[in-house]
Amino acid sequence: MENEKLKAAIEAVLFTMGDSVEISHLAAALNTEPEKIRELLKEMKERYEEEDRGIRLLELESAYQLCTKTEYYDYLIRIAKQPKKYVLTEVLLETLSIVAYKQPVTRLEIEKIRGVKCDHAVNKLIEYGLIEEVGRLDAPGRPLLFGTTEDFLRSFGVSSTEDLPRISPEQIEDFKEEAEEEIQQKIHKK
Amino acid sequence: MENEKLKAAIEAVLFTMGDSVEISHLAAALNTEPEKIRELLKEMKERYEEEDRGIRLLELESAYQLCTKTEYYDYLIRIAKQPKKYVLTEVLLETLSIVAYKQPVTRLEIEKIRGVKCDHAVNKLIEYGLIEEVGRLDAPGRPLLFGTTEDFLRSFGVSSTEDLPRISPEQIEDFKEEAEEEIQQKIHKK
Amino acid sequence: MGIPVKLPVFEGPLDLLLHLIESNKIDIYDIPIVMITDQYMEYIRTMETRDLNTMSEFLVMAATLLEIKAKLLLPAEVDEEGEEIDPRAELAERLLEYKMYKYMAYELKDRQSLAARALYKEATIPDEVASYIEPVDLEELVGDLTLQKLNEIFKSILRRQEDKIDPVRSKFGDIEKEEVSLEDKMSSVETYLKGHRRFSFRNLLEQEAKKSRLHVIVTFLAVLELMKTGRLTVQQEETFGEILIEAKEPRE
Repeated sequence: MENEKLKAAIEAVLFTMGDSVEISHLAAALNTEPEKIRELLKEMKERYEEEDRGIRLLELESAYQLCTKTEYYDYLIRIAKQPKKYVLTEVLLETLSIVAYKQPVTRLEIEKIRGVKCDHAVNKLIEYGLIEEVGRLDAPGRPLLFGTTEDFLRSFGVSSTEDLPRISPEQIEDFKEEAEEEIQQKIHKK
Repeated sequence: MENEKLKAAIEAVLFTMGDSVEISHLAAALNTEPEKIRELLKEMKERYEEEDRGIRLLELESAYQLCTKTEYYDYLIRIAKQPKKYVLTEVLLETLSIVAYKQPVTRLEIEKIRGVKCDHAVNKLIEYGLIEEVGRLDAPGRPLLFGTTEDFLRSFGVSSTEDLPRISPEQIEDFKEEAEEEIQQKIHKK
Repeated sequence: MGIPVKLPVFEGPLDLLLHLIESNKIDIYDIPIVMITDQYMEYIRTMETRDLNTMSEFLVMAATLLEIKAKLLLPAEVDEEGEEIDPRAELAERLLEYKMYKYMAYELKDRQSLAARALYKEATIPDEVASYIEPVDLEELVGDLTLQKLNEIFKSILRRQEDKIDPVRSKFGDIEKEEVSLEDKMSSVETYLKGHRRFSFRNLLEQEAKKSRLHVIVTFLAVLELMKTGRLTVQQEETFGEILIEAKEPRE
């Protein structure tokens, strides 16, 4: 096979494999001397360095691999990573409000108040940097305690959690008295 | 960004993703007009056709994908894994050709042409990812409409359904003489 | 290359018809209906399929052929332009259309075997790209959310929780789920049944009432369950009268 064709065949193999391929394997598949293959690869390597190429040939001991040029990673990120739309869903908002008003609070307490599992919501809020681990409760299993972050305060324009609007006595009045007791009981039992 | 860099970025993205990438995605990631991207891809396509290249650019409707040139298959297969193959029976091929040429098409239309039930064939083709539901016909019962997928284009080496082979005059020669006249009539009536 | 002649297994009535037409070397537009109908009928008589669906498809075509045969014996109908309508025309059109798709199917097959010689590449996302995490823009995230709103949300949760609390049930205190299981109760009632055969429902509950209210409830449920499975029957002579539980003989 002539050199041009051999180079094309090498490119085809390296492309399909994605991973590194031993020169000896290439030589066997193409029925060509390894020395010849190595020489062609050197030539190809130079071609790939040209400006309009987004891939390059990586030399690894006795193997070669095609890979993406690092300078184009930024564009890859835009394509490979779906631009995430961060939104505070209702579930997240509810969880956040509980953490804000009951902090420091455990996962279990949040779950008791919301009546549903909250692992996902808590993790998401941590990912967003709105809440964080603030310690562990001195109770069996030593559960994690969560509180709001400084970033949380900053984005809400308050300087401390003390500044969070409290529930006023009048508002509490609106709650059925007997139910309130129940709630208090439930929350403080922990 | 200058053209050379844009081309390199496109190559980097197509290489990394392996799969087909929509022109619109490329345009968004590269902050460039889709028309410009399309133009660059056309230029790149030509470059890939050069003798020493083992890969080529495949156009699939509004997307592009890199793949190896078919002439290197025999070498490739000595190193690379054989991609999974499905066998298309005659029934499946007939059904597929009806969907390909008549799309969007309902089950009933396919059955009318073939004179037999086609549920099984249609389901199998959907399972193979060669056809898909593309909508519903605005008719009583709102029957489903089927069309071919991008995977169909890839598997049959066509860029768009427009590119599907038509019956050429030479091919018609091969038809039995007595049928010839009628077929001509049929095609030109279209 | 033409359409290869297959083994005498046909995909459908059109396939069979096309085969007969081709093997007889006749013009699709001038089908000798009598001859073709005879051959067609001959074939379906020898068909081995017991599948009614497949068979019916072939029979529909047989009926069409016989209808055409009959029409050919009658004086020809004419269309709006006064031209004679060939009763075979519609069938010929169908056959040609089918033939065209069949031919295209072979074309596609050739294309496919060529296209299968191109190989693709799996995605190879560099670690740096894969591990990239988009920074969260808190300002955008928080948007027009205010503390006041957060406060409203918190209160609504508390209110909702209050709605959930059933005033009756809440008086029981916590119901310990593990304490009394229905399965256990069912087997203890069944054991009791073996020893007593017939007993008062009230007595049974009175014993349970010594334990707890929950025991009474679960025992009641167990009795219902055993009634459903046919292990016992319940009788009551008059309204508010004594309820008697009686064991039923096992089914065998």
